[in-house]
Amino acid sequence: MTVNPIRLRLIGIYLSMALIGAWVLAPLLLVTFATFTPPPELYRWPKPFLPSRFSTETLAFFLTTEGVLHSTVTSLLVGVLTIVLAMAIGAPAGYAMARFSFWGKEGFRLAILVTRMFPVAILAIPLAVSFIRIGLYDTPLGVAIAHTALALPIVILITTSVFLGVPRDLEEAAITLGCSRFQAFLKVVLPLALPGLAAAGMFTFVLSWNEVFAATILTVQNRTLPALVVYLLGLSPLNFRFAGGFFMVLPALVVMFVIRKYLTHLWGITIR
Amino acid sequence: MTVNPIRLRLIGIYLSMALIGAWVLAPLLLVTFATFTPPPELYRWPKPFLPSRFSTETLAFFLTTEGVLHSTVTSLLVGVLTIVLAMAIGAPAGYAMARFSFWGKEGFRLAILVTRMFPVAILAIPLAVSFIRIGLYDTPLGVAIAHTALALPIVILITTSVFLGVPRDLEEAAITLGCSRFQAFLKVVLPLALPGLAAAGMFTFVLSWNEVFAATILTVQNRTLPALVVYLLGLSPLNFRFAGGFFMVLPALVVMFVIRKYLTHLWGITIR
Amino acid sequence: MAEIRLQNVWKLFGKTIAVRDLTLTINDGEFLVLLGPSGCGKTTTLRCIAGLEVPDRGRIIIGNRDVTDLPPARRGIAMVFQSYAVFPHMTVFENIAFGLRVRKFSEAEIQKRVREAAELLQIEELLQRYPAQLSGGQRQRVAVARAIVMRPEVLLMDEPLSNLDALLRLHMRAELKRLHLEIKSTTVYVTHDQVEALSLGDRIAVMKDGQIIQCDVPEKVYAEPENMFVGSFIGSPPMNFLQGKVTMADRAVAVEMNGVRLTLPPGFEKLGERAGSQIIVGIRPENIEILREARENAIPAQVIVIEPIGFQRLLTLQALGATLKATTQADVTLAPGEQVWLRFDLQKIRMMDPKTGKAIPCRHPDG
Amino acid sequence: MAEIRLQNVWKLFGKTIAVRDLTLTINDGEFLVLLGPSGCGKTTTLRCIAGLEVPDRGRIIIGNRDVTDLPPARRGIAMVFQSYAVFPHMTVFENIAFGLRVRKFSEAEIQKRVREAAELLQIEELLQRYPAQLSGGQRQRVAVARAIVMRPEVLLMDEPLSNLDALLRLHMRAELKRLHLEIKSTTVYVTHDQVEALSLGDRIAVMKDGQIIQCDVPEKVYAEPENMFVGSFIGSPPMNFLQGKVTMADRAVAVEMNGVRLTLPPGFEKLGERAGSQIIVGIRPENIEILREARENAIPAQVIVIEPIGFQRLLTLQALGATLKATTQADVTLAPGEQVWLRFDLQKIRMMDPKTGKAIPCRHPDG
Repeated sequence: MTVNPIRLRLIGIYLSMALIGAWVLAPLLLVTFATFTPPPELYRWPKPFLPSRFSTETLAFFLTTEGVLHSTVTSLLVGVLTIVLAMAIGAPAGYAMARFSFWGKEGFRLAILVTRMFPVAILAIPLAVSFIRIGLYDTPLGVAIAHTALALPIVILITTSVFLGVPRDLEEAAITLGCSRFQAFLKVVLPLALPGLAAAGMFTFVLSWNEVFAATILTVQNRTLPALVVYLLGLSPLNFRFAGGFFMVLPALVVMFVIRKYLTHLWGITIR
Repeated sequence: MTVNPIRLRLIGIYLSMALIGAWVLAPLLLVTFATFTPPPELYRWPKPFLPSRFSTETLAFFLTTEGVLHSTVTSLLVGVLTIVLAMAIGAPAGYAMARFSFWGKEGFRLAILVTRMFPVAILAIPLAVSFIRIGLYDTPLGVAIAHTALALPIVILITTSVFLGVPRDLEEAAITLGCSRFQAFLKVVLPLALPGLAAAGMFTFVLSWNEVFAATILTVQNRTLPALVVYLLGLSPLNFRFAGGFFMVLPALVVMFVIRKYLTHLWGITIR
Repeated sequence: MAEIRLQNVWKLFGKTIAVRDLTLTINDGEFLVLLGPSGCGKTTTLRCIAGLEVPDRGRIIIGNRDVTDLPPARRGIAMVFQSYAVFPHMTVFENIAFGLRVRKFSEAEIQKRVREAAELLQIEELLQRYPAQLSGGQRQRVAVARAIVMRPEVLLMDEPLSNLDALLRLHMRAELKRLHLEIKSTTVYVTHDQVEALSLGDRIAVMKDGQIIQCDVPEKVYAEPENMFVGSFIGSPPMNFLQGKVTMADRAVAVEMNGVRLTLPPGFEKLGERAGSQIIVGIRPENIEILREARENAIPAQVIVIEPIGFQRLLTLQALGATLKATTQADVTLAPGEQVWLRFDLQKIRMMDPKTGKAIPCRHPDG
Repeated sequence: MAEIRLQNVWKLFGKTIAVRDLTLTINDGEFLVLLGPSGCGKTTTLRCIAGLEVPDRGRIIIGNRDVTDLPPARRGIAMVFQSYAVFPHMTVFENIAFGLRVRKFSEAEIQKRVREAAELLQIEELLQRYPAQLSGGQRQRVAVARAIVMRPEVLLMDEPLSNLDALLRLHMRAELKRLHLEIKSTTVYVTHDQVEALSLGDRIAVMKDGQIIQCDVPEKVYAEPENMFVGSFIGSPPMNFLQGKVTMADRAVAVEMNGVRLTLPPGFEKLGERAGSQIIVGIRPENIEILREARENAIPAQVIVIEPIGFQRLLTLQALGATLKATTQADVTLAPGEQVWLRFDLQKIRMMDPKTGKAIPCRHPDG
């Protein structure tokens, strides 16, 4: 028998997967390894790929740097506020998009999608000006509002699909069985939408945690962690940068682990 | 007859739409109005919402600032390179994801989705280090490579769904009618996927055009436009900032207008 | 008392008229089937009765109460959905008990009623399972149990069998019919499947374009369709329709079709009034007899296709310049291309007006 | 020459066995139907013949050429897909011409062949339209035209009618049968609809779990199912199955069912060998006669449900501790709950082994 063309195809697929994987994951591995490399080794040339021993010196140095703990707390606070704001506005909007048909729905969809294309940088500038005026400048709430604006399109997108994933029939069945619309939502829609909504919330948190630009522009004293890291970037030694990078990736990794069951759900929603 | 509850619901929906629209679109309008406001008016207090007359002074000032034209060209170049790279890698990957089943596909999906959660800032740092070593630092290609890494997950996501949108049956029908797999792709799949692929390409361009962080870190002389704007931000007068912001939003607006027909397609794909 | 009355009900979606001035009375305890092709407004009509849609005009009265502006919860209805709509996050027991709990029945009453309903649908041993562990047919039973446990005055069913496979559908059809004899709720049943409608309905309301074309007992709807649409929608294969012209010869009424004259038996005298005008003759495939040789009043035809379908054969014939379907027993041996003669059972033909498509009353009621 | 031979074909998807050691010869010019429930491997078998799937083991021979390792393009096949798979970005003409263009036919030949095929399927006036402007039935015709324009030795069809509505399905079924008489390609047709299979097939191969259970002409498959699965899958309503025990009384073979003795006519002597063992009696609903009073060899039964379906009635009966279905003419008047007696047409009953479910050869071939 000749060489199986399907085998050949599979080999091709795996090779390309490896390449693409490397393309997107290599920097992550580099940062992780560098973080746990003893500092002197980092400056050696050529730098060994794997550290000679596992060291937390770099991480410890980073964590004890002045301002890091404060900005971590700020970042957490901003993240939580962003989740609250984004879900409070985004989830009802998603529900409306999923359930009701109304004039201008298509246009609204377009507007939402399009705003995702605008540069953060630009939106942040007028915000800063307004925030100074109304006293939200340099506060966690101010940053959270900016982050909510950034996250809202994707939150509406995800919650729309989460609610679309709960068949309308179930809601109507509850209503014919004696529920009001609100009861039907509480007893049937919410329990079924919860995992998806939780995933959306986590996604929002990670987005906020990692957002650098708006956070940099809108804060001076109360910097979020990434803003601080970027601010200190030019001033600090190489090991600080790597540890900072690792520390910032950490929540994404944790969240990914927690919601890995729903990530496919997110994807499934996104492309079905 | 009592007040129609459906009417009431509609009013609620429109009110919230207006609110959300304001939330995401207000900064855009602010920037646009400010750009066409005569400079002196910008510093007046309280600033009128609408400019007293339509003025291009601010925009002219921006365009004649040193470096702006050069960095615009650089941005365009980077954007085109990013499209080429991202489509060259992402489209085949999307095709494979849409058509073939292979071991590890789910894991690959997860990996792609997860990388979207990592902060750009962090990925840019090790890249800068490597680029200096291999001579890609401060070149458009270097920035394009970074932008490709950023765009790849979303490009794979979109192209996967674009190819999923072309029924497998059509390809198989072409094959049973005498085509090779490659002929079937050229004659049937590609013509049908083209609008979606074009939309993905435009999306990639806008993403690259607006990306600030990696561009700032990876360039010194050959800054892209947003990198330049951000660099000059602290040093420049208010009207420069607004004009810069407007200029950067422009391509997104143009692209949105061009592919508006396919944006719903993108959305449709994304949430169906 | 749970008679349902729809009075001049209109329902529009945007510019599409889903239900057009529909008036219908469904008797207490009756099993009424709304039958029609997709998009004919049958489901919208059902949803208006349920209260899931509010009609734009017209009133809906259930058991002497005007419910037009009442929410579903206050209409005394229960509904079975096409998708079953069982709640995936609840056990079968909790699914069935859902409506009772919302209405705050006592725990003892809930236990009693759920078990009764489960027994009636033979799902007692599934009560602790989750829907994901059930087959399609079992989910269907849960959906029905969840509706009847409410002891509704009105039971609404929206194509409840359409997601089941052929064998199960046949089985559940008989089950639903038996169930209706036991619970006696006024039932409105929506389907696009004419066999289901014929089998289940006390009466069938055939719908098209948001209107009811004919509403009668199954036998009448089948044998005496009000117009060509009903004749061609009901029956598989549907009624054959042939172009002809009414003629009078020797005081007997006849129809001339493509040069062949068919003399009508006594009883068709009234048709004589239309002598000279065009007419359409409708005849069901089982009322055509296949003959091997020419006879009086038999129509020459050619066999085109022979399809054995179980104990019968379905013939496609070319006759009178048209294509006809006829059914015969499987033991008749025929070959494609063969010349045969057709004898129509003239007691069972149906005359239609070619312009309006409506049936022409041309025989004495006892004819 | 385009006989198709499948020799010990296996196809696995992961750990699921889709086709299990399947051997089948399809004669030149034959219309063979692969019939079975979803997931029985019928579509996979078709796709193996097409070359869209490569079997894991076994050979596929088309007209004496071993095509197992050849791509679809070199197998001399054409296929009609369930979804029709017409190319939306091409006109009907270009769709039909697609295969000819790929094979580099001359423009004149393309024009000629496309028009011929379009004529055969009565879509000449649609040639310049795009698929989006066509109805489902028209798209279906385009798909068939696109296949037959290739004049394939083998025509493969994967549930081509399943997306059409009932009326159109009935019509296209006869069309496909007529078409096959004209083009005479060896045809393999996949369906899950038993009526379609009975109607279309020269032979029907009934599949289950990746294997062929029975392959025979429609009349045989219907009247003499090889096992209980075939009997219950084919026919609507399906064959009834009753538990019984073989007994000998006065040298006559009888079956005792739930205390009622059914004496078998001459011809069943061979069954006597099994005296004392359990047996299953299969009888089709149309072979049960309903009697108003007790007679010899008639079985007492109670009417449970009566469903009028056109010119027939379908009865659900309780008899011998089991539920039976029987069909009668519509003019018999019966009421639910009524006591009746059933007389089986004993020439048409079928004996099955309760353990294996397989038919027992118990009569002389001429019995």
